This record gives sequence, structure tokens and C-alpha cells, in this order.
Amino acid sequence: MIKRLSVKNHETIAKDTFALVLKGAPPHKPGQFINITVPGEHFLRRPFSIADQEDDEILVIYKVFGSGTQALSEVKIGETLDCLTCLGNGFGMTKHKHVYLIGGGVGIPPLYYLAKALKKHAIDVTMVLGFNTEADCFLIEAFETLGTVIVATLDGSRGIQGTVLEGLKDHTVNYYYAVGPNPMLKALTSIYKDGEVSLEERMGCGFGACMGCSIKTKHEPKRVCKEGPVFKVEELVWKT
Amino acid sequence: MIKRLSVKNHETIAKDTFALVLKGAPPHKPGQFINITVPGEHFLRRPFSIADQEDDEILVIYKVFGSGTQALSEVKIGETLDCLTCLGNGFGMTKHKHVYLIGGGVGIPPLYYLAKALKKHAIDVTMVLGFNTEADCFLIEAFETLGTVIVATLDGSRGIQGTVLEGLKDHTVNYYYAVGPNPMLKALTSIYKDGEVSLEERMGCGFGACMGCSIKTKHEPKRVCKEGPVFKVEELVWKT
Amino acid sequence: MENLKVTLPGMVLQNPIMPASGTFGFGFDFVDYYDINILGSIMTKAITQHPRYGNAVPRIAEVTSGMLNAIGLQNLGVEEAVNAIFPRLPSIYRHKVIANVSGSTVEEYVAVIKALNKVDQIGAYEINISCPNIKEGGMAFSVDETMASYVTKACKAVSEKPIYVKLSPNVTDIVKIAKAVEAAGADAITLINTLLGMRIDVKTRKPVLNNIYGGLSGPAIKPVALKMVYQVYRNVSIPIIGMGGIMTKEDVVEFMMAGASAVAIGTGNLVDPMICHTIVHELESYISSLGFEKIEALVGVAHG
Amino acid sequence: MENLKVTLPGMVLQNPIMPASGTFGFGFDFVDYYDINILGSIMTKAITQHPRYGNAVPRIAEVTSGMLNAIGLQNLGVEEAVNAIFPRLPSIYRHKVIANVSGSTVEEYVAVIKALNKVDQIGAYEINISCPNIKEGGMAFSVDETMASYVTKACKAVSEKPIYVKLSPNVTDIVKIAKAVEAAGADAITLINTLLGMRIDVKTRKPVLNNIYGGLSGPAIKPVALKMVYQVYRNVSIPIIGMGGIMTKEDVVEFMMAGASAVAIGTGNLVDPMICHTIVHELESYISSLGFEKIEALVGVAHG
Ligand SMILES: Cc1cc2nc3c(=O)[nH]c(=O)nc-3n(C[C@H](O)[C@H](O)[C@H](O)COP(=O)(O)OP(=O)(O)OC[C@H]3O[C@@H](n4cnc5c(N)ncnc54)[C@H](O)[C@@H]3O)c2cc1C
Ligand SMILES: Cc1cc2nc3c(=O)[nH]c(=O)nc-3n(C[C@H](O)[C@H](O)[C@H](O)COP(=O)(O)OP(=O)(O)OC[C@H]3O[C@@H](n4cnc5c(N)ncnc54)[C@H](O)[C@@H]3O)c2cc1C
Ligand SMILES: Cc1cc2nc3c(=O)[nH]c(=O)nc-3n(C[C@H](O)[C@H](O)[C@H](O)COP(=O)(O)O)c2cc1C
Ligand SMILES: Cc1cc2nc3c(=O)[nH]c(=O)nc-3n(C[C@H](O)[C@H](O)[C@H](O)COP(=O)(O)O)c2cc1C
Ligand code: FES
Ligand code: FES
Repeated sequence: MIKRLSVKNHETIAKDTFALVLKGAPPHKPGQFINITVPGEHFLRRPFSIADQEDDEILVIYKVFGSGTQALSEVKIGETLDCLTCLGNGFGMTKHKHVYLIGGGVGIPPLYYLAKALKKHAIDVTMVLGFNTEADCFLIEAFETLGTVIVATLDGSRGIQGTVLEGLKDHTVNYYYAVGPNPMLKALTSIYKDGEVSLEERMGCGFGACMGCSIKTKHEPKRVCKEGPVFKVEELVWKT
Repeated sequence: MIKRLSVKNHETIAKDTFALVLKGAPPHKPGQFINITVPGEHFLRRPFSIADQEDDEILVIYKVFGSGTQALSEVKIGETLDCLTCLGNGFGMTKHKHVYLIGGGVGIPPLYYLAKALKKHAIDVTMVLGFNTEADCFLIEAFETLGTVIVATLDGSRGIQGTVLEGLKDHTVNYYYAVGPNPMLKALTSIYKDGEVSLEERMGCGFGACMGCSIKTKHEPKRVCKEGPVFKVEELVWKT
Repeated sequence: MENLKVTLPGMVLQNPIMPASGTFGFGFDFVDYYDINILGSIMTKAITQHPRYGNAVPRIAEVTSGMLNAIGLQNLGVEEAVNAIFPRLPSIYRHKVIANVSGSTVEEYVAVIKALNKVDQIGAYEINISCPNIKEGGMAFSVDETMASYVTKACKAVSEKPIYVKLSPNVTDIVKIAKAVEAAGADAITLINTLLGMRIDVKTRKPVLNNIYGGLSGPAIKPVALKMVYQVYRNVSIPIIGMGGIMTKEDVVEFMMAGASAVAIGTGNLVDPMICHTIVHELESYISSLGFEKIEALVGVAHG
Repeated sequence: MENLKVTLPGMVLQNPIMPASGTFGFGFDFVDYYDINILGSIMTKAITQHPRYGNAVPRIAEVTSGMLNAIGLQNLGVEEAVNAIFPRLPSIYRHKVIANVSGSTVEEYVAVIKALNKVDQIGAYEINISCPNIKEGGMAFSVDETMASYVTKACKAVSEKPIYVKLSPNVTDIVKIAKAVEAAGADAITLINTLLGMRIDVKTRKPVLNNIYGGLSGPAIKPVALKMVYQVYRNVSIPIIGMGGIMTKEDVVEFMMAGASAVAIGTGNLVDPMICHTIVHELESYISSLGFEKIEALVGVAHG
């Protein structure tokens, strides 16, 4: 759907990281994303995961990366944004009683909405959250209300020193959901075979029209925006 | 000079016609213009004459014509506009004791600033102002404080019916200053030989760099933005 | 809507607005947004003889007022198109469509056309001899008169429907190529495919696209497209379908005044899925405000 | 500023930033805005053998993220340039400049060069064989290898300074032309001149430009320009001066990473007279933030 959503709240929550609350949204599933027209001379939309939803209010957590997210960060409360909503398929539900949610950097936001949903289904969650450094950390306290949280920072300034892989040492991972940079996902999926990951790809449209985000999977090409962004670990093939 | 001028006042004064007061401007001479970066995706600047100046406040009167002036009309008080100021040469002073100021439509604004300047030099002015219809009329009362005003409208809804040429019938024009659409100026200059007119041309820069606005004159090509926009009637050659 | 009717070889369109090939799939991704039956026609995604994955990602880069793509003609191949896609198409779209035929060899174009001939809903073929994103064939056919003429003739020989040939703007003399395909029997010309371009990521110090080069589309290319439509219109007699950067009703009118009998909107669909819908609904009153009753009267008026 | 130094044939530039030909005159219109001595060099407005008025107005049209111009090489002719303009130039600019030499015939290029050879302040000639806005000659030389090579040789034969040849992007194969002028003795290549484009005024139903077609410049053409610089860099050994849509320091870096040894900013000067000043002042700290000490290290890094 195309919707003009109004900015209900917009604040910085960590280094270069913003929490944006948009009002007027239809219901989203955890793992879905929206595609936002950012202000200024940016031709393409910018895709962001849903970090939480309550009624018609969605939360997006994003990091300023280039000029589009920079422009987005300057949007004020009360302004409206043109959004394509309810994009992609969400995470699948699971029969496991306990799962791991593994996130790196701005891959973490969608896991929050997922954790809440799993909780409702009485599934226990352990979160393993990786950041560069303490200044980048966000949402940790919120996650702690939902289950065990393990934090890993590359420089050791908060939690364990190292990547999420360090955080997973000594754990037995039955099933997991992971979102984060490709190198992290590649490493994870080479070790842990049963789970789902959400991928990012450069997008022309975000709703299946352009084939811009199409990746090879075990059986056939799939569009990250349409058949994804969540994929089963077993169907992934990584470019070498 | 490049200046960011702030919008001090902005109101509609006639059909599709706006008065814009900008603060922070250096001194301009009557007949000079500014070149404004309008909001939105407009690549080139838009040129507008100075309709009046008091201290560092300039008045611009413009009509919504296309998308750039439309965007300009939405600018709010307090916002700032990026302007190239003090462009072109102004009108020349005259030894005549009485002159005519002849304007058509949005050619009229610069004549107001000129009329005030002439008045200061104790030169009497008769204004002949042409509009399409009564709804388009503006600035008439202000002009009336400066001298005799003859209004002509094409449909006769205010003043004389016809063009400014009708308004000039029975008058002996010693010297005049005219601004308006090319057909009006062409007709005027074919009858009245002693005066100055201000021309409009599509501009790439507005300050002499691109040769975009260069017109043939009797002796050599001249840039409307740099050697103009005011030209002596005797130097003009009209395309046939 | 009668006033918006336009005629192309083999087809009557209720209006001149079509989505351009590769930016609309076969329409299935748009039915959530609007009833696509309002479209004059649909130019389908490229169809090749065999399934193609296309180029490795990243395939998309943003540029000022446009984008680069290096999809590389990803599609399921003609067999799947005939057996699985076209049979489902009438459920979402009831008018004739224009099938975009692509290939790396002349034999491939011919094979695709032969296989598609039996599909009733196809009103015409758009022969894409101008895709800049495949190494073999593709654009090579459109930059050379002899080749362009040769492909056109071969397609024409086997086709049971009109042939529209889609040309590349990456040429020294578009008129030469246009005349060559006209002489070879093309029923219409579609103009333009993408311009070649690239972006470099200053942080990684590498081209953004895995393919290095990509096709530039969107408003950035509109003046180039318009000029080619205008120029070709002066030099050929067959109809032209114009495209390149159309985003608004004004753009549609500019292309038709330049000489296009119908237009296609490509990249616009990607950033605004409702764009064709919006334009279709605005068009009649807009042309009437410009003093035209029937849209066909716009075609070529800028030539005086 | 030592880190910004770049070297071109016959010239050492304090930095790689130059205004492009035709958008800066000879600099006199910019001295009110800033001290132009900070510029690496200046590419002058075209100089032809005789004075030229150029095309009738309107000569300018706005397009999305760019503009069209059809100036038609208006200039006072080489005699006036030598007698009246160059003698005044040292009062506003003390470094060497690059004189843009234009013409309709080979003889004209040769005559202009001969007349300019005696001007000390000229460090090199930019032979403009790519102006799209004159009917005779101009672009015709740049779309054909043989002609491009012929003009280059003729200029080289009479020139006492290095010859940089400015190519047109309106060609099927820019590499072919670049190789031809390299083989003919060009000392450098400048890329790109404007793309051909047009606009139609929907109200008057006529082309906006009196000349109908014009040259498209500005950010809209950047991806095309960048691709040509990248492509030519892979295929010739002489230096490239890159231009086309540069508006920011990032753009400068993209062009240099693609293979440009120096860059020129054209249209940017028209909408922001301070643009070159701004970029010159930001450049050193910007490249350092990207991990480069000397700007020459950027040249061609995108090729890996
Ligand atoms: C499905 C999905 C969900 C995402 N969710 C989030 C989120 O919740 N929070 C968050 O901070 N970021 C998220 N991202 C990444 C986010 O889209 C990019 O950071 C953003 O597009 C960068 O835009 P920019 O203009 O700042 O960067 P620029 O580099 O200037 O952008 C240039 C172009 O590249 C594209 N691009 C750049 N980086 C990415 C990327 N990582 N993925 C896709 N396109 C990219 C931009 O969209 C734009 O088209 C998500 C991406 C995808 C695909
Ligand atoms: C020296 C000078 C002084 C002017 N003073 C005034 C004034 O005081 N009040 C006023 O209302 N108008 C004035 N104009 C005309 C004004 O510049 C145009 O109406 C305006 O540029 C139209 O912009 P647009 O985006 O609305 O129109 P569009 O048609 O969308 O503009 C497209 C392009 O054409 C140019 N253009 C269109 N019309 C004109 C024109 N008449 N002259 C020059 N360029 C044009 C625009 O600047 C733009 O580059 C003046 C023009 C000049 C040259
Ligand atoms: C993502 C994308 C995919 C495309 N795929 C095709 C294609 O498969 N076949 C084709 O003939 N043209 C293809 N094109 C070109 C468009 O049909 C159109 O000619 C071009 O993009 C110019 O129009 P626009 O500026 O409106 O997009 C594609 C364009 C884009 C942006
Ligand atoms: C108004 C204008 C005039 C130009 N005149 C010339 C010229 O005289 N000689 C020339 O070689 N190029 C000329 N050019 C081309 C520019 O030098 C440059 O190659 C082109 O505009 C692309 O760069 P840009 O996008 O930065 O403007 C002109 C361009 C413009 C916009
Ligand atoms: S982004 Fe267009 S298909 Fe996925
Ligand atoms: S507008 Fe550029 S010289 Fe006058």
C-alpha cells in the first residue's frame, strides 16, 4: 500500500542512530519492511524494517549511513512521509520452545518486533546483539524485558568483546533468526544450519517490479523484496 | 553577490500575483534584478526585478507562471532564499522634467522603484499601466501617490479599454521607460524613439557567464543580464 | 475516455499510457495498487529463449534524478512464459499486451517469437535490440544499421504479429538506425532504451554495480529521449512509442508533441507504483486545458 | 595545498579544479564573487577565427537536474581575444589557462592556434571538436575517427603547446574516437561535452530553444560522463580531464577514481558562482577523510 504516514516521534537513541515513530500504518508482520521517500533530491526510496508496531504506529530504527538517511534524520515531528508499507514476507513462526535472535548493528531493530511476537506465542528467546562500540548500542534495556540478552562489542566497551559469534560460544543453537551485515550472516549460516535470516539488497522498487534485488538461492532466483527479505538458512547460497 | 535573504513578508496582491519582501539585501538601483533559487527540483535560478527597496529590504512582485514561481509562492515568512543580488544595470537618469513610465503586467514592478527615484530627482512622472483585466491590477494606489496614473485593461474592466498604446493616445511622449512583454515593447519602440526599455530573456546564469541571454543590438551583441536588462530604444533590433 | 484512444499497428489502445518493459513485470506486482485494466497496454518484462538469472547484485544504483540498472534480462524463459505466465494474465489484465522479446543471437529472437505467436493476448512484439546489460548480442544489434536491419527482417519473417523495434540511444546517429529498421519492415519503433552510465562508491573505491556499467533511466534522460523521438519522427513514417524519464502528464504531452503515438513509463513505476494510474486519470482534462479534444491530435504538433 | 597538485601535459596545476569552457567566460564575471587565482586552471570560452554571434535566443532551457544550451559558440574571435582579452587576463588570474579552440573547418582550428601560439598565458589548447550547437563542423569532427584524427594532426602540426582534444558523448563508441585522437598525437583528452537533447513548451507547442536541439549538461549527465571517463581510461594512456555534472567534492572524487587526472566544472558555475571556490576549499580534508594524502593517488583507483 502507498500511505502518507505522519511522524509522531523522532529522536536520536545512539550514535547516528534514530528512532522514528510513524502513525497511520496498516498492520505489519515482524520481518516486513517499508520503503520511504526521503526528502530532498533522492530519486529512489529507502527501505527500513519494522522495529515494532502498536495499533497504527510503527517504529523504525535507523542509522545515518549516506545522504538519504541524513535527510531522513532531519524530518520533524508532524511532517508526513510517503511510504510503501507491508513489503516482503515476515519471519516464520517456529515449533521450537526456545530460539536465538542474533542481530548486528542496524540489523537488530526487526528482531525487537519479532521477540515480542515470539513472546506472545510463549517461545523463549535469547538475544545476541553485536555492536561496534558502546556508543552504538540501543534497545538493550527493551530487549531485556523479553528474555536473556547477550551483548558483544568489537572493542569490548560493553558486554563480551568480539562479534556475535563470540557471544554464541558455549550455547546450543536449535533455531535462530538473524539480521545483520552479510559477513556476519555468512559466518553464522556456515555454522548454524537451522534458522532464518533477513537480507539486505539494493532495491529499485521494493515490491517486486524491477528484479533489482534478485539473488540466487538453492533452487531458483528470489527477490529479496518480494520472496524475502527473510530466507531459510538452507536455501541460501553466498557469492564467493 | 550571493546572499541568503530572509522572507519578511509574502502575500498575494492580485490574481496569481505575489508581493515578496526580502531582508538582508545590499543596495540596488531601479532596473536591477535578483536571481533566486526557488525551492524544489528547479535547476536554474529565477530572475525577478526589484520593485522597491528600503534599507536592506527589497520588494519583489511576481506572477505565478510555471512551476518555479508556483514553488516560490509557497515559501513562508521566516524562510530564507539563496539570491544573486545587484544584477544588471539599472535605468539611466534623464534630463527631462517629465517622463512616462509604461508597464505591462509583471513588467510593472520595477517601474515603481524607478518612479520613486525619479520623484526624488524632482522629475514628474505619468504612469501608463496595462493589465489583462481588473483582477490582475496591482500597485495602482501606490503609483497614484507618485504622479498621474493611466490604467488600461484589455477587457476594459478597469480604466481605458485596450493596451498601453490606447492609454498613450493624445499624449506627447518626450522620454519614457517601459517594461513588459516583447510585443508591447516592440509596438511602443516602433512609435516612440526616445526612451529606455527593460528586456526579459531566458537566462542560464544571470551574471554574464553563459552567453545564454545574449541579443543582437545595433552595434554588437549584448547580454540582457549584464549589459542590460535596460537598453536604449535606439540600440534595439527586433527579430522579425 | 474515447478521446484518449490511440492506434498502433495491430492494436487500438484506450489511452496512450503503458508501463515500459522491465519495470512492471507482467503486472502481477501492481494489482495490489490499482486495477491495471485502465492501462492502454503493458510492455512485458523481457522474454528470452531460456531462463536467465541475469547479472550478480548489486544491480541497482541511485543517481541524480534517475537510476542505473544492470538486471541483465532476468526472466523465466519463453516456455514458462507461455505455459505459466500468459495463461494467468487475463485474470488481471484483459487488453492486448506487447511482449518484449530479447536475445543474444538472431536465432534466439526468432525462437522466442515462434513460441509466442500462439499467445492470443499478445498484440505486438517489442524487439529489444538495445539492452545494454548483456555482454553478447543485446545492444550490439541496435548500434549497427546492418545488424538492426537483419534482426528486424528475421523477426518479421516468422512473426504473426506486428513488430515494434526498440532502439538504443547509445548511438551516433539514431536516424540511420531508425530508417534501417523501417526499411527492414518494422511496424513501429520504440525509443529509448537506457543510456549507458556508471557510479563509483567513493568509500569502497569501486563501481557500485557489480556489472560496472548499467542503464541510466528516469527524468535525467528525458531531454535525450525527447530529442530522439522528435528527430526520428521527422525521418520515418512508422509510429513511434516514446519513453525515457516520463513522470508526469506534461511529460506525456511533450513526447506526443515530439511525435510519439503512445508512450511508456518505466522507472516512474518503481518509485511511484500509482504513476500510470495517476496520469491516465489526469490526462483527458489536461489535454483539454491545452486546447485539444482528442489526444491523437497531439502527435507531432511540435513540428509545426 | 601541495597535496592537491596535479600534472597535465605542459602544465602543473595547484589543484585539479577548473571551470569548464563556456561557463566561465575568461573569468571576468567571477571576480566579484571570489579571487579566481585559487583555481587549478581555467578552460576559456570557445575561441573561433572570426567573431560569432551564435544562435538566436532562446538559447537556454531548464530540464530536470540540468539545462540545455544552444549558445552556438558566441565569441569575439581570435584577434580580439589576442589583442583585448588575453592582455587583461593576468590582472585577474596569474596561472596558465587552457584555451578552448573551436571551428567549422580544419583550417579554422589551425588559424586560431597559430594566432594564439604567441600568448604566454596559454598552457595548452582544448580542441573543441564536439560542440553540438553549430551546424557546420563542430560535432561532426568528433563522431568520426578519421575526421577526429585529421583535426588532431592538423592542430598538433602548428601548435606550440600541448593539445587536449575534447570529445562528444553523442557517439556509439567513445573508445574508438579516443584511441584515434591519441594515435594522432593528442596530449590529453577532455570528456565530455554536452549530450544532445531538447524540450518542448506544451503551451506554445513548440521547442523551447530557437535552435530546437541543445546541449544537455549538469548532474543529469554525470553517470554517462563517468562511464566514458572510466572506459577511456582503460583504453588510452594519455591523461583525461573529466567533466559532466560535477557539483560536489564527491563528484570530483568519483571522476578522479574513474580515471580523470583533473576535472572541470561547467554548469555548476552558472547556478552557484562560488562552486569552484567551495570545492577547492573542501577538497584536501575530504580526500584525507577518505584515506588519501595526495590527490594524484585517486586517479583510476576504481579500476582496482
Ligand atoms: C529490507 C531492508 C531493511 C532495512 N532495514 C533497515 C533498518 O531497519 N535500519 C537501518 O538503519 N537500515 C536498514 N536498511 C538499510 C537502509 O536501507 C540503508 O542504510 C539506506 O538505504 C541507506 O541510504 P542512504 O541514502 O543513507 O545511503 P546511500 O549510500 O547514499 O544510498 C544510495 C543508495 O544505495 C541504497 N543502499 C545503501 N545501503 C543500503 C543497504 N544496506 N541496503 C539496501 N540499500 C542500500 C540506498 O537505498 C540508495 O538507493 C534496510 C535495508 C533493506 C534492504
Ligand atoms: C530580468 C528579468 C526580470 C524579471 N522580473 C520579473 C518580475 O519582477 N516579476 C515577474 O513576475 N516576473 C519577472 N520576470 C519573469 C520571471 O523570471 C519568469 O516569470 C519566471 O522565471 C518563470 O519561472 P517559472 O518556473 O514559473 O516558469 P517556467 O516556464 O516553468 O520556467 C522554465 C524556465 O524558463 C524561464 N523563464 C520562463 N519565463 C521567463 C521569462 N519571462 N523571462 C525569463 N525566463 C523565463 C525560467 O526562469 C526557467 O528557467 C523577469 C525576468 C527577467 C529576465
Ligand atoms: C529496472 C529496469 C529494467 C528494464 N528491463 C528492460 C527489459 O527487460 N527490456 C527492455 O526492452 N527494456 C528494459 N528497460 C528499459 C525501459 O523499458 C525503458 O526503455 C527505459 O528505462 C527508459 O524509460 P524510463 O526512463 O521511463 O525508465 C528496463 C529499465 C529498468 C529501469
Ligand atoms: C552554457 C554553456 C556553454 C558552453 N560552451 C562551450 C564552449 O564554448 N566550448 C566547449 O568546448 N564546451 C562548451 N560547453 C560544454 C562544457 O564545457 C562542458 O563540457 C559540459 O557542459 C559538461 O559539463 P557540466 O555538466 O559540468 O556543464 C558549454 C556548456 C554550457 C552549459
Ligand atoms: S527491489 Fe525491485 S524487485 Fe526487489
Ligand atoms: S544569463 Fe548567462 S550571460 Fe546572461
